[in-house]
Amino acid sequence: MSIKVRYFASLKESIGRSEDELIFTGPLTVYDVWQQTNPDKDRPNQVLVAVNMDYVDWDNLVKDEDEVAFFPPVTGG
Amino acid sequence: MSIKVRYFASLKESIGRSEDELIFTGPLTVYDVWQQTNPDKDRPNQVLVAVNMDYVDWDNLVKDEDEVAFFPPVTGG
Amino acid sequence: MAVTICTNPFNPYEVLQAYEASLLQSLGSIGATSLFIGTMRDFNEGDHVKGMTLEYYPGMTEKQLDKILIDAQNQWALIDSLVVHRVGDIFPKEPIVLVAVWSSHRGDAFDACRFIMEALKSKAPFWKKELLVNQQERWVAKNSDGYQSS
Amino acid sequence: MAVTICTNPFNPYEVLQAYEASLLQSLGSIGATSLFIGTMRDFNEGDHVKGMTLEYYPGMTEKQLDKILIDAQNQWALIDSLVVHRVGDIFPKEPIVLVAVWSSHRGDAFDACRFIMEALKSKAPFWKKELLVNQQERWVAKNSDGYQSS
Repeated sequence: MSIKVRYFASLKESIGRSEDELIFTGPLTVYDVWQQTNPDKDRPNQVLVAVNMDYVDWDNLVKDEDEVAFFPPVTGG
Repeated sequence: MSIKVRYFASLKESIGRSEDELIFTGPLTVYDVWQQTNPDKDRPNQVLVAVNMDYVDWDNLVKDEDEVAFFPPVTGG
Repeated sequence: MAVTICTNPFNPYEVLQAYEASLLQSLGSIGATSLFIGTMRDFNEGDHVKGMTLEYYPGMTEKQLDKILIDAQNQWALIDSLVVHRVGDIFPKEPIVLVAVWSSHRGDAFDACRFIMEALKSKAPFWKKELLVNQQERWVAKNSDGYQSS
Repeated sequence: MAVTICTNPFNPYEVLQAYEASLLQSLGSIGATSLFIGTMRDFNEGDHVKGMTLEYYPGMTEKQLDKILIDAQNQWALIDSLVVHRVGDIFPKEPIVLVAVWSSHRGDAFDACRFIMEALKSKAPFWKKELLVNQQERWVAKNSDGYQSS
């Protein structure tokens, strides 16, 4: 199974990438996605998560072809 | 001493006049003004009063050359 | 700060663009603009309304509106504010009132705009007489509370 | 109901006039229009700001804004609502966001407009990076609470 991981704004800059592709087997939470794509980095404070463009919690399960996004607090308007 | 009395909107229509000129001597409240200009009418409910274009209470004293206005609740906007 | 009473229809968006041209110097500090436009509906209290005549008290109306704007400027950190109000014969879909508030931060703009509108509704001497479709005329008795949802 | 993300400067008053032309059929039932315009200031957190880049998440941003408008339509009696938001490079005095709400009664319009603006500020994925006068760049860390006065 494969999921697309995206990073935005200051998080994208600090990670140094805007996207990852994660290939995995078995059940995986958003938090697992973070650990597998950023093994050297603790789960960051105040980072928001969306799966398929809807906000979710870090314990949300992901499935094949999901798009998972990590980003800092939003500052539009 | 002389004061100008004005009526607006539905009150003007029910009184049948838009203005009165009141000549008087001695101290006079807004309520006295109403009674002298409209001796046949009780003090109406919900009528607002202004003296020189500022809201006042019915027991406010008037003085020479004041403009006293009576009108119903406002309905602008 | 400006108060305008107009006897002819006005286009609020043209008024705003013209007024903002006069704010050019402070434009860089404006972060929030809160606007309210009140428009004449063709329906009120269960009846179709054909038109309306808005009476006012020349002199007092302007004086009270000025006071309301000064009150708002004293309560919130505002850069500028504006009220435009129609009087005379008005027809459905025409703007009746425009309230505009410019400030650095949105909380102030939202609060002040609503405050001005509610104060205008309860203190500015305007009176509406509606002309119904059946040719009957009636005075609007009282303004509703704008802090309530409908 | 419409959500627009634009990469070029927009004139909120022209946008509003064009959009209201599409509301012609319901115009007679509109009594209240509540509008908010957020504009870029040349000063933030004690520093002069020269410009700003607004990043967003294409697809998610529109999806979240749609949800916010639907939420508002479900909570208040609205006739229509609109959000326009800039992205890309923005300069001081340029509009960043326009929120517009049309309803029969002003309480609904005021409440919904502010709700939409606060929801946008906390949920719509946009991120501001400021360019300071000294050429330094910085990400804006967090939006303030718009229900507070400044």
